[in-house]
Amino acid sequence: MRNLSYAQAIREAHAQLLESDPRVFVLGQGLWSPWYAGTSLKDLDKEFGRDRIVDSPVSENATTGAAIGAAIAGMRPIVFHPRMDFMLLAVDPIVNQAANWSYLFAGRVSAPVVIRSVINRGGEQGAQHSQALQAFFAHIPGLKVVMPGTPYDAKGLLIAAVRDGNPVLYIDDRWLYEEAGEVPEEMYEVSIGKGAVRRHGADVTIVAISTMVREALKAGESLEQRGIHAEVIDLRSVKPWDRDLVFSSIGKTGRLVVADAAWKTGGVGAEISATVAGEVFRMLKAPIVRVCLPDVPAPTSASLERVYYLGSDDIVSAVEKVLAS
Amino acid sequence: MRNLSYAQAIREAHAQLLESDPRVFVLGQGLWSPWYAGTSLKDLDKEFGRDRIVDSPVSENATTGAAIGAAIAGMRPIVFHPRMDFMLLAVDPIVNQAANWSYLFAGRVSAPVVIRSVINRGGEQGAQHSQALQAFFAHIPGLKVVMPGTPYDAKGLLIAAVRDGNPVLYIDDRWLYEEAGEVPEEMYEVSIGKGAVRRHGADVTIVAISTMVREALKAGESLEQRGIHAEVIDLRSVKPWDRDLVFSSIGKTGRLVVADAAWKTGGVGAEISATVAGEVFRMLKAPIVRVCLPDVPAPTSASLERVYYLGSDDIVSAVEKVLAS
Amino acid sequence: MESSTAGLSMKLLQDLYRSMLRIRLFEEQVADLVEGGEIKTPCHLYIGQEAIAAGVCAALEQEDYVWGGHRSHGHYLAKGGDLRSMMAEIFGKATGCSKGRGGSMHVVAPEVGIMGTVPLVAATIPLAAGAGLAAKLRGSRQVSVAFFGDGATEEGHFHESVNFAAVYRLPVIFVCENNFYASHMQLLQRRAEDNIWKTGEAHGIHGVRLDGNDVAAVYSAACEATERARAGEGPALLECRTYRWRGHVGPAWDMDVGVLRKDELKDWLPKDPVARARAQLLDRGAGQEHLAEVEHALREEIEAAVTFARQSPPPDVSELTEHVYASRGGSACET
Amino acid sequence: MESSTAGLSMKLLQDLYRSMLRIRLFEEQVADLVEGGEIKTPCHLYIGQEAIAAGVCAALEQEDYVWGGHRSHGHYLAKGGDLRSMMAEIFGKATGCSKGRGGSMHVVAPEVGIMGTVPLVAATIPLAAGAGLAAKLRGSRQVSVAFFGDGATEEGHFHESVNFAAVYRLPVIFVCENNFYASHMQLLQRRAEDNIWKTGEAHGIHGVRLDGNDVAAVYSAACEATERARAGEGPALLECRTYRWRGHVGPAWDMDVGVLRKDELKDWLPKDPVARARAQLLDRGAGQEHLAEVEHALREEIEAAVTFARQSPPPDVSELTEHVYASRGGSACET
Ligand SMILES: Cc1ncc(C[n+]2csc(CCOP(=O)(O)OP(=O)(O)O)c2C)c(N)n1
Ligand SMILES: Cc1ncc(C[n+]2csc(CCOP(=O)(O)OP(=O)(O)O)c2C)c(N)n1
Ligand SMILES: [Mg+2]
Ligand SMILES: [Mg+2]
Repeated sequence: MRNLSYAQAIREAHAQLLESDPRVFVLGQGLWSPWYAGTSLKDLDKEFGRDRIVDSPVSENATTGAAIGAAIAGMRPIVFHPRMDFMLLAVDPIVNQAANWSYLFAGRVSAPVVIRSVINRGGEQGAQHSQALQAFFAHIPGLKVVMPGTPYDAKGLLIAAVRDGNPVLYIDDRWLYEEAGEVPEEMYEVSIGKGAVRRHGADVTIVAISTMVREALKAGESLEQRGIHAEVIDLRSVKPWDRDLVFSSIGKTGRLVVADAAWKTGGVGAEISATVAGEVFRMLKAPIVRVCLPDVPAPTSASLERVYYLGSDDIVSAVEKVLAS
Repeated sequence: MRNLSYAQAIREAHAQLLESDPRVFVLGQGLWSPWYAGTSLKDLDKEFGRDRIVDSPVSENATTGAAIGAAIAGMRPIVFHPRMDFMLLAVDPIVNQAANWSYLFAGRVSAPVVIRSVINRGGEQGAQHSQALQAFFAHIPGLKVVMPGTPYDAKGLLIAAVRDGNPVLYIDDRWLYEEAGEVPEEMYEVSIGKGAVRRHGADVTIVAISTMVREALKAGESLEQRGIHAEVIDLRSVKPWDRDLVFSSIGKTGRLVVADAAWKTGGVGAEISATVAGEVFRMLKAPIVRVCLPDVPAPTSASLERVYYLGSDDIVSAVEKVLAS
Repeated sequence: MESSTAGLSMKLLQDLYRSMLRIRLFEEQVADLVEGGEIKTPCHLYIGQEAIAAGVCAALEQEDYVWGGHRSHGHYLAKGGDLRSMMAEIFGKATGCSKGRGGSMHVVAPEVGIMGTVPLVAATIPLAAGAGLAAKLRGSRQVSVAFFGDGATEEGHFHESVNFAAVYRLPVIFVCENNFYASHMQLLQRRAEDNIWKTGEAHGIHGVRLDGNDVAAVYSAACEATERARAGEGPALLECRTYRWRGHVGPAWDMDVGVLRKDELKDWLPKDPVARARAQLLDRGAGQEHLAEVEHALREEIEAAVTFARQSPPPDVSELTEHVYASRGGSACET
Repeated sequence: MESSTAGLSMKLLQDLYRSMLRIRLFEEQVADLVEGGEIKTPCHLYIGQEAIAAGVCAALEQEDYVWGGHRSHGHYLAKGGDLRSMMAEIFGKATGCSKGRGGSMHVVAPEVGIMGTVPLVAATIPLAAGAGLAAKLRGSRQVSVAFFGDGATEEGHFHESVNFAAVYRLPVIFVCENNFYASHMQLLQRRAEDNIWKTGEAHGIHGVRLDGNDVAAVYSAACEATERARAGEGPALLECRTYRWRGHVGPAWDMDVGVLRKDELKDWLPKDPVARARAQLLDRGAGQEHLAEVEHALREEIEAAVTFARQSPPPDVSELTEHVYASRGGSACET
């Protein structure tokens, strides 16, 4: 099979969706720029025309709302936010409107829109160019939230999101754009709500999300060298998330580390921990440890960034902690 | 001591703050209306003048931003949102701006603003007039979140919030407005971050928030009749929250129920559960149970509302579940 | 004034009158039921503003889109939504257009292009722009109409949406029903000048101000705007000046969330859009009896709807959690 | 063109020139350091737009407020922020004005009324309105100035803020630096007409359009606006037309995030605001040597700042979590 980068996989998913479904279009900021979205949308406007690849004024609320309105009116838009931080201006259309539309009208109408945003941080950009707010949106009934960690999932989850029929937040991470991996040429879906075991092990379960999957795998290798067998689960979907897969792994290991490169308090790791502590408490042999960002806005200075962001060593320490207690 | 209603207590806190500190003013929708904010702001405009009680255009983002700007410029504003749902249009100023201001500029400037919003639901109002999004904001570093459950706290937490020096979300609930309780006449603060034990017991800890405190106390009484001694903690502050108090109670009971009248997935109860499962796991004798709203938007029809919202019986069932397992 | 009806056929005038009267009678019925305590969901009555919904919707085709807000009973009826289903919805019944999930503030009739009304101020304005974009992308001749109040023009996303529609020349008609109040706040407490229509020019689009109590004037302006939109000439902003007779929410007459406005009402009641249309019809030779028959039939329709709503079952509580997510692929609501 | 300087003193023209040149030289130094790889934080250079910051800030008092965005080195310097501290901040050092938490896009100098600049487009416009409200409530004579780009006018909260300031006649000056681009998007790709200044009229406030490369014209318009504001006559919108010479971010000349705009640059380079002011000074009899001395002194100041920044320590990592919350009562930044 071919290798594609994560960014290329996103682009291919867009191209195939645009090719195969006339209802699909893309709307948002930076679509006609060669660098805004990295290579993940490169030249789509040249290939599919600027009627369907619609760059926009700096108006996050209205463009997101317009995508939702178009979806309700039968289209299958992907609305693009080059940074998740900017999307906070569109919380009303996402949370108050899109999330509620199906329920409010008892399914007679719905908002099949994909809301794509990018986590884009580091590089001394600071607090307003860094946020990873998946927990924010995973709290809202009516929304689904996916976070691919591999090129394969980047493509398959985007296709699944567009076909899902519901408002789906698709969150990708610039730090993964150059990751390469096998990606089939044909269109395929990765089921929303299904995680994947990326490494097998019986000592501890590491549930990881997005960039943290890569770090968890590195951690898994270094733990292996010390005779510790970690099971690494790539959650892939944050809402709904794969409880069965996580539970069955914990059934084997009895120990859980959750790695999510977002703020700890009230993060996605909290929900996973709480569910485990509520539903399969008796399986647990040790306290759950969360590997998350400190509850601090992102600083700019490179020296602070180095201690702020997470690496595989943070996961290794967490596993040690879980095994020690 | 006098009894005041919860709404009267809020009003008194406003009046005393306005009286005692010329930097304090109130900005937001409904301030000149006799019913928008219930009696919680009644006639403040007549008492303090419309210069300091500033009703506003329907512009949540700009008015919230203006309050933040005024705070940065040395004032101590309280910005008012008659429903939390409307405040979602102001997530950018709250989350991107106010929350970050102190950190971004290393404390050289800060945003001492109180952002007050009301949970106002039921009465066949439906999905867009119902939300309780405390978890949303508790995730954000730089914000504090308080949720008074009694008239005493309604007053004391507002005063503490205005004096705190940070952006504080003050969330009150219309369902509590008629609750009466003792309220001292003088100005006093309830410390942000401190919970209160409202009922002592050694069998199970019920951590409750806002309206759920009342339900938890009712549940506590009915459990008592069956010989079950519940300890009820009123959390009062959701961020920061009183870990020590909760931990020490669990140290005694070994069992935890969290009651929060908001969506379950990713709610405040998740963070509390996760922290407990992470920090004091060995104290726990049983799975943690969360009593929350189902992950469903609020319906309108009274018949659906009746099953949707929570009561003390839901807490009783949760306690039974915890004790049975 | 009379001149606005000049070019319009008798048939059309009769339809416009009937459409307005139907809204009026429906709303008065709802007002009574709210007062009687039978209806609990908050109702923002449209009484006094009927000419706007009736005039605009008469210029539309069935497949055109209409979007509304908290005060949208009139939009729903004028565009052809089923009256019984809305009454049942207001009663909170399983037979309601939103099956008891929406109440008065969330009505829907996708079969006639009403894709949902919701009470967050200005919320559907961007959605309307999006439906216009959908129409443009499909190359359909549909137009998309956003109805909203003067208060909604203070929300930033109103401006963003108008600008967006302007840039892409979308077939969108922004209909501002300026009734001079946003709940208790008078227009000039919320903006420096009484000049909403000029927002059009600032965003580079066609903007007009008109008498929103003159159904023929509204109809003609809407026809012009839809023609422009269908011809690819882009969006329009119609500021329709009107007045609501009842309270911001609920049926009260003389009190408006604390603002006494008896004086204003005294000026506006004589401008009753329904009475004006009726007078014009009589002028043009319509018979008294014919009009009485029309009214009688409408009253019967509304009474039957009340009976239907009363007799309908409430939603099944076992279905509380249904429809949070749409079924795979989403609902097929292309029109 | 020359006429705009007519009533202005030689001293003032020299100050304006010096203020602009200081920004120019600072930015060119930053550009070199970015190219050299020493500066890593994203820098949006102000080169080409200097007349706006210099002209507006010369009309302000020290206690007046200034708010900026991603492209605010010029605003910071013109208002009197300490040059060394900003250079150190751009280097990410502990001695920076934001102690290494902010970088180029978040600078602050509360001692001269710069209460923070942040890169979310339009973010500080509502804050500026709020500072104006604070001034009004305190009865101080302060005005509050929001600097923002043409792109920011597409954000709804720009409109909300202008309307809010208009209703309450706040002492706020909205300075739109229309450089015809928002990153890669040309103005007419984002709005239907090139008429930003008309937004003022739509919101019922004073709106003017002016040559943003003519520092004397900017200064005079700003003086008029501040006088009006201090006299309680409310806000103003100044659309200052200009052009940025370098890329949206970073120092590149001829390429703008994919948009080749060599032709436009060719038109705009001769309108260099700094060169124009210099020519005017020479016209009015300033000596070449004097101007050379001014430039030399500025170059030395900037060089010294680079040395200072280089030699400063990075922030102490043990302090990563400090300042998330302000100390009790908040910082006392009343001015
Ligand atoms: C986003 C939002 N903010 C505030 C409200 C509260 N609210 C409900 S109706 C209303 C007034 C709306 O006025 P207008 O748009 O003129 O419509 P009208 O009621 O006059 O028809 C307000 C402020 C709301 N529903 N949504
Ligand atoms: C809310 C938000 N949306 C989008 C962006 C991305 N962005 C950064 S600068 C910029 C263009 C701003 O253009 P303009 O306001 O004209 O300022 P200029 O860069 O021309 O000085 C955009 C869209 C952002 N920073 N913030
Ligand atoms: Mg109105
Ligand atoms: Mg620009």
